[in-house]
Amino acid sequence: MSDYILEMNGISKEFTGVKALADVNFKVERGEIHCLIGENGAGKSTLMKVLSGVYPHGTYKGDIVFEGNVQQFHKISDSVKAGIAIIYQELALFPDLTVYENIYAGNEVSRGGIVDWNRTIVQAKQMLRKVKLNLNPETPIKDLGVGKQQLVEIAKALSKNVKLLILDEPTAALNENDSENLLELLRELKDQGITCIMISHKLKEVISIADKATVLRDGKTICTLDASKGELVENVIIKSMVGREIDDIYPKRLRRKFGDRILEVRDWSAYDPQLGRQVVKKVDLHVKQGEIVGIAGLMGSGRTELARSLFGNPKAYRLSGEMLLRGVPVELRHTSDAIRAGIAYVTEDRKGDGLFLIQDIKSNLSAANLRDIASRGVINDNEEIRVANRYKDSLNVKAPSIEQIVGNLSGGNQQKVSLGKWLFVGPKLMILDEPTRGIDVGAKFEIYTIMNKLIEEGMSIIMISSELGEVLGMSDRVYVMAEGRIAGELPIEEADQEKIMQLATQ
Amino acid sequence: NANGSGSGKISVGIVLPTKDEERWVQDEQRFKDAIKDTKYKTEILFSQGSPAKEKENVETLINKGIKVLIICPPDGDAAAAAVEAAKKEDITVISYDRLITNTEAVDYYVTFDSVAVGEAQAQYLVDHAKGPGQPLYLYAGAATDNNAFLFFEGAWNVLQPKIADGTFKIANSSEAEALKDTAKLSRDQMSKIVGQVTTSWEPNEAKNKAQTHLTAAGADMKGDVVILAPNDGTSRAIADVFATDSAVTSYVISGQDADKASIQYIIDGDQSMTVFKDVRTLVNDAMGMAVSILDGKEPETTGSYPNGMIDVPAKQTDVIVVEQSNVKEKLIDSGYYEASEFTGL
Amino acid sequence: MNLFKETKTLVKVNIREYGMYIALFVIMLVFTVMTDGLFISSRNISNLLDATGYIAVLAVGMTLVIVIRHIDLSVGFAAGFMGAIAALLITQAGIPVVLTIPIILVLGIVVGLFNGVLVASIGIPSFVASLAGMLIFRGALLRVTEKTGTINIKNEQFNAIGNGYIPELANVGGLNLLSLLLGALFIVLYIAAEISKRRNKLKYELEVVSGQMFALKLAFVSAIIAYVTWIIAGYNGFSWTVIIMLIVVVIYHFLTTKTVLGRNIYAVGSNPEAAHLSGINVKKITYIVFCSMGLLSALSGILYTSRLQSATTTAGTLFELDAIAAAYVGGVSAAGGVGKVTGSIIGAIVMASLSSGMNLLGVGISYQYMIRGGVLAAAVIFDVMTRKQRS
Amino acid sequence: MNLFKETKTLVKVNIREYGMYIALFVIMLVFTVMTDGLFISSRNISNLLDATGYIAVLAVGMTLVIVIRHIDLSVGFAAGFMGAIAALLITQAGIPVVLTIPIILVLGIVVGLFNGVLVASIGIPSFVASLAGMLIFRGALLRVTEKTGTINIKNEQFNAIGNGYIPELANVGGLNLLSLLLGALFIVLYIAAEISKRRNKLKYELEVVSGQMFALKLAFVSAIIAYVTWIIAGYNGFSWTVIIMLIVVVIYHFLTTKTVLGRNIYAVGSNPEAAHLSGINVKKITYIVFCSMGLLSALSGILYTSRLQSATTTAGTLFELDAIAAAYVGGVSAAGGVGKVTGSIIGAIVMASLSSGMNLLGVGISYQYMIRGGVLAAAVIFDVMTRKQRS
Ligand SMILES: Nc1ncnc2c1ncn2[C@@H]1O[C@H](COP(=O)(O)OP(=O)(O)OP(=O)(O)O)[C@@H](O)[C@H]1O
Ligand SMILES: Nc1ncnc2c1ncn2[C@@H]1O[C@H](COP(=O)(O)OP(=O)(O)OP(=O)(O)O)[C@@H](O)[C@H]1O
Ligand SMILES: [Mg+2]
Ligand SMILES: [Mg+2]
Repeated sequence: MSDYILEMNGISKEFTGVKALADVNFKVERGEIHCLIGENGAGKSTLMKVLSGVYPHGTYKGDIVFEGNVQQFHKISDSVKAGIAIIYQELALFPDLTVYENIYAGNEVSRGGIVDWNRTIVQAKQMLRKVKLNLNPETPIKDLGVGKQQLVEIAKALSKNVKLLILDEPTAALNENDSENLLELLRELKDQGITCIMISHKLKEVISIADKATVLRDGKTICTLDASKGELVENVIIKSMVGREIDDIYPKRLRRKFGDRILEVRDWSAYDPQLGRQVVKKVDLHVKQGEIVGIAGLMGSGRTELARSLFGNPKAYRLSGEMLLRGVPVELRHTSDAIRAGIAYVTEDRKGDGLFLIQDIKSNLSAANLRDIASRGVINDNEEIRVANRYKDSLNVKAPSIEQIVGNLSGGNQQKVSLGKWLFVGPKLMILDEPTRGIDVGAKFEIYTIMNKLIEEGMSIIMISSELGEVLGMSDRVYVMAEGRIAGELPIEEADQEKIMQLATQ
Repeated sequence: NANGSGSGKISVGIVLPTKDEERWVQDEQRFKDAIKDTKYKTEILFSQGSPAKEKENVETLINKGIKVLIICPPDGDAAAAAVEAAKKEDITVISYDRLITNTEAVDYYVTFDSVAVGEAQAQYLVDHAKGPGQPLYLYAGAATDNNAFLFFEGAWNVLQPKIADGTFKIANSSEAEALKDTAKLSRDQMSKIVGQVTTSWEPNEAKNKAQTHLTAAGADMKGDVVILAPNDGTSRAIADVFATDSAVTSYVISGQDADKASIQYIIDGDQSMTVFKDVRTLVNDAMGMAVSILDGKEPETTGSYPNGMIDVPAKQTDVIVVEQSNVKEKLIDSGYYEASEFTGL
Repeated sequence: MNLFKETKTLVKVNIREYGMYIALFVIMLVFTVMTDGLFISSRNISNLLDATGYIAVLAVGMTLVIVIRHIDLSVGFAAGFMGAIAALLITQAGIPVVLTIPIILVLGIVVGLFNGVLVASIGIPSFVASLAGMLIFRGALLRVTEKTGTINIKNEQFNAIGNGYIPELANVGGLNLLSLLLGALFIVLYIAAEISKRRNKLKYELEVVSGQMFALKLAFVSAIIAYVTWIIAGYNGFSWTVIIMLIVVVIYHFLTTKTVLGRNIYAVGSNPEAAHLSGINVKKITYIVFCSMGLLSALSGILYTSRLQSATTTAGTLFELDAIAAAYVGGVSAAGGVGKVTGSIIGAIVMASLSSGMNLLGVGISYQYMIRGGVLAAAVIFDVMTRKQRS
Repeated sequence: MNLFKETKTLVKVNIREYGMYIALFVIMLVFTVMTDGLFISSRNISNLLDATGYIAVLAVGMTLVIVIRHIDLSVGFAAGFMGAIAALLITQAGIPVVLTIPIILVLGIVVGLFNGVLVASIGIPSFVASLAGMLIFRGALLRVTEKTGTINIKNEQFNAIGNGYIPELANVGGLNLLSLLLGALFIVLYIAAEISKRRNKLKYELEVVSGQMFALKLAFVSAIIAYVTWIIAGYNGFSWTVIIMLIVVVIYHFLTTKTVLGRNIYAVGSNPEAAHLSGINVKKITYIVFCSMGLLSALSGILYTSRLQSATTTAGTLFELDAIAAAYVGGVSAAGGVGKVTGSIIGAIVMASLSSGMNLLGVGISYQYMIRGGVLAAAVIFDVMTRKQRS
């Protein structure tokens, strides 16, 4: 008989108007790594929030049995007391506070309400050692990259005497290398007897680490796949996730003929005044018309900074170097210059700096190119509606109307709106920064299809991605970045995972 | 800036209530003029309506070694703490224009009696009454200002009998109407009326209130009216409103302070009167007293005022009622203002 | 009944927007009943609107400032200061009114520019920057008025801005003809605009309300405009203050809803980072909004000075809080990106109605403060509640 | 030289923190020179500190409010209102002082609770909620004082809070003995605490400054405490106001730096979402901070009322802006999560020094406003600049 550490029976949870979970059953055995998978909006995060007490007892239906006892968590600290720690999809860190303060925030090392700072620091050092993070615990969190922040989060979870560790898409923002480290860490924790639930969209990862995987779709449990029974294979997973088979997730492109160099950059350097160091160093690269250029690299290798410095330098990076558009030297001082020059940049952080969440689809789609639907500064409302409907239809944005608030859309549809906004600008070159981060398989396929269509229409694309499969599947040529430099350039025929990783870790 | 600035020893410290009202800017000027003729150094500070700032000012002056403090408080009750601090240092305290109450720490009082100001305003209205049954509009200063209550008290003393006998009928205050047979109002009763007809010493507020009151008034409350306005700033604003109402055939309106702006109004016939407090007399009295004290002489007084604790020896100056007929004589000929500052004299 | 159902859903969906109008209506109704109709009399409404002018103008500017997630506490004394400068120019420098007004408006823009530098370029939080500005302008106002005290203005032209009315042309049964004509013009323009809007929507096959509902709405709004016009025409007609207020609202309403600039302002308010990456110059927008605030402060100063026919040493005290309160009562959101200028005007009128109504009733000053505070709180609670419900 | 280098890096790293102390030092030096030493005289410093008391106490509370990204505009009139209630209890209800003070402090907490409900439970932006509170308390203050006008307090005990000094015990060469002893006690406690802190750190093998540097720091701070004590002992010794101020600062400093509660407050300020997900009860923290603000408003009201020996009808006007200015000058960040209570006290003293110094120099009131505005702006510009540089 199996020993279940956790049983969630008949869980239902409704948000005003949305049934996020409908009678979900979910069981986790002691000491296993159990993956939770499913499309965007399937209810994975919600289920975990129910478990951790973010949604307190009484706001959902059903039972939670943890370690044999029926639990009623009224607040987050209740679940922590029971031994459940969760790392949320949106990191819960305090940018202004130091690493050690972060690790013990809400769980202070104290006696009688008084904090013992020295012990805090010493224990924090131990925790950091556990997650193999070698840094000064007095560093403010905001000075760390996302990967290290993720590890700090795990250290924070470990500091709570955890029995069940839940990670909600821990590797979404990580590159392969860091992801692999993290997975290795999870295996070690498993050996120490910690049970683990992990949510992920990266199927490779799931296959490599999971003992079992439960699939959710539309708020319902579809099935639980068992690795020991050989059920954890890609096409089975995909089939149960989307309800149909996808033979090749990277759709084939018809034409591979490139024109002239549309963009060329020489000796390009950028300095981030906020970080106080150089983030892009003497980069040379070019993009031809009709080409998808992939940029691979480890997290923090400076790809985003490179992209942003190309895109009119929005964070006021000081820089040097030369940029040629169609052979003509240009200097872009503001994002608006870049847009006018035919460059578009789709940011990696949709919610943070990509979309106007409180505005409707229509206003988001037109925001970057109002001048095209305005005459003498006055907007033509009808023209705007026409344009918005066009992009909503052509990109297949699932929403009742263009007057829907963007904040209420699912991740994939938000990304489509984000793309649509830039397509409307009519760019010659699109820079896509992690275009499919946190998006489910179905939506990914759609985005790739759109990319191919754009290329066929004569556009060029720079695609920054941490998913090697994507880079290999979509690019015509690959640059690999390491520590702000271009470590190498590979034609797609020569590129494979090993070569890229080798260059990236130079 | 103030005379005698810098850090040398100052003999006489002067603290005035606020620079936000023209009246006190005049006083500052007159003090500066008076200082020129003495061998003593003085300094003037403003309290900006705050008793706390006033106390800081007094402490500053004590630090600078003053022997005599001439002080006009924004709030006569709240100034006790400040003057007691001065008294501890054996500084002679002269309460200027407004009496500091409920403390033993006041030595002398130089005054235009605030209650007398209200009485003078009301008396003018009574003298120009076209009664019986003439509409009377009441306005008061800020409900937060003790002095507003003193002025109103004086006015009520004179007006009440005339309201009771039917010469005037109150047009804009239900509370006053209800209390019309009470000769001596308690503070509480007064606060009810003042709360209704307060201008907060703000011309704009006065204007809003006046407009509202004229809207509310029936035809029987118009025609020839008299208006009690607490000071010149509000008086002008109220007069502007009454002047534009065609149903008001004539109005008599009071005022106070002899602001330049109001003198022009009086010359033009837009405001009826103002209570002129010849600051020079007051300043001279105060400075004279200070000099006597510094010279070791006993200053001259004309009477005494009870302040709730003690009887304060006082020198009183009469207020002067200025109207169109005597404006030249009282203000120009006496050299208080230059004729060139006005038109149509 | 179908129409009834439609009305119900319309009200439900738009409760936040309608709430303010309903509140204004209820307040007016209550005061009208309690004062035996005095409140709704031509004269009172006319006076009330005039008394709102200088705050309403500030509230319009403040709306945009709050929309882009800033605040400006300096507007009160800035208005007072610029009003005093206007008075000085007219009385002492002898500069004609037609020249003075543009000079002061330009000065207002310069003042706004100064705030813009602090907030957009140096990056100081606007709350503190404008708190410093408030102190500085207060000092400056005192400085320019301390020599003379209150500065009287005898200029008829200038004083008409705050006290005069548009010419009558003719008097029709006690009503001001020109005002009636203006009201009629408004109605015609309104109906024409609505019909064209609807026709367009239909062309694009967007959802519209039913024909019946549409007719009802047109009739209802037209009736309200007609009624207000009739009331105002019954006293002296439209005052110049009201005309200025209307012009400001129309311009700003147009600016915020129909132009690229307006869209960019709301984009910056709802997500500054995303706005920047969309090619919007956030700094420039911030400058523009603060300059517009400066301009409207100047206008407010002119209105106030003209209304009192004099510049006083305390002019501008607490205007900023009145303007901010009006904006919040009018439905602006502190989180940025949400708020309409028309709402803020209604907010200003709500607050002015409260004062006026309570003055008519002879409510004591201490209760007046408390009631105004309570209404402000109630308005924002309502706003927060309905927003929670909707989203 | 090694020590010199260490000092240089220390100053460089901590420039933001030291900046304020340096500014205070410079301001004091300038005024001392300009007033021929009058500024730094025992008496002036003593008076200055007393005059700061009621604002400093508010600034401490405001610091925490701003740290958790809120603001409280109601504190001024709330303080005035509670001061008036205190006066009424003492003079009219005849309740003894020892009872009145706790009653008022509890009332303060209730007031804070009320704000907490609006902000934390209903979710109104604190700016608007407290603006409404400001109007309500203003009305309430008027309501309770309008019957009597200013309420004089003749109670010696009560008045000593704002005007009295700690007993002298003996006078040693013109100096107040007890005050000297207190000063010596502070120094001993300070040195003991620092040494134990260092020893502990060494025990855990944490980084510490060099021994030389440590000795230098101890000597320097002790010298400053000694000097201040000496100055204060030269007049009447420590006033009760200063003692209360010190107690409040010590408690709040301890609370914010050493306790779980304090850490949770800063966590909420730094990222409310993350705090919630870390199991911190954000609502509870918000309630606690607003209650603490209410409590300190009550204390401020008591200090003010006692200082004036009377409750006035306008007590509390603009206190909130003074307190907010002090907090910002003291280095609080509007973005939340950053700010120390010690900084805010220094900020309050800086602003009070400005007033006092300019009064001594006889600077006109209009210039005083402008200079205070300028200093506020300069302080925040400095803060923003150094933060940009560091991060
Ligand atoms: N606070 C909320 N209010 C309303 N609806 C919500 C809320 N949180 C989640 N939902 C809805 O509930 C459903 C499930 O969301 P959930 O975040 O659990 O999905 P998920 O499986 O974690 O997706 P993803 O892979 O994109 O993270 C979605 O339709 C989502 O829009
Ligand atoms: N918000 C931040 N605070 C501090 N450092 C940061 C921040 N964002 C990025 N960095 C640092 O800047 C450098 C470049 O980061 P960047 O995000 O450009 O890398 P990237 O290759 O795009 O990685 P990613 O896959 O995370 O997007 C790294 O050293 C990273 O740690
Ligand atoms: Mg999720
Ligand atoms: Mg990146």
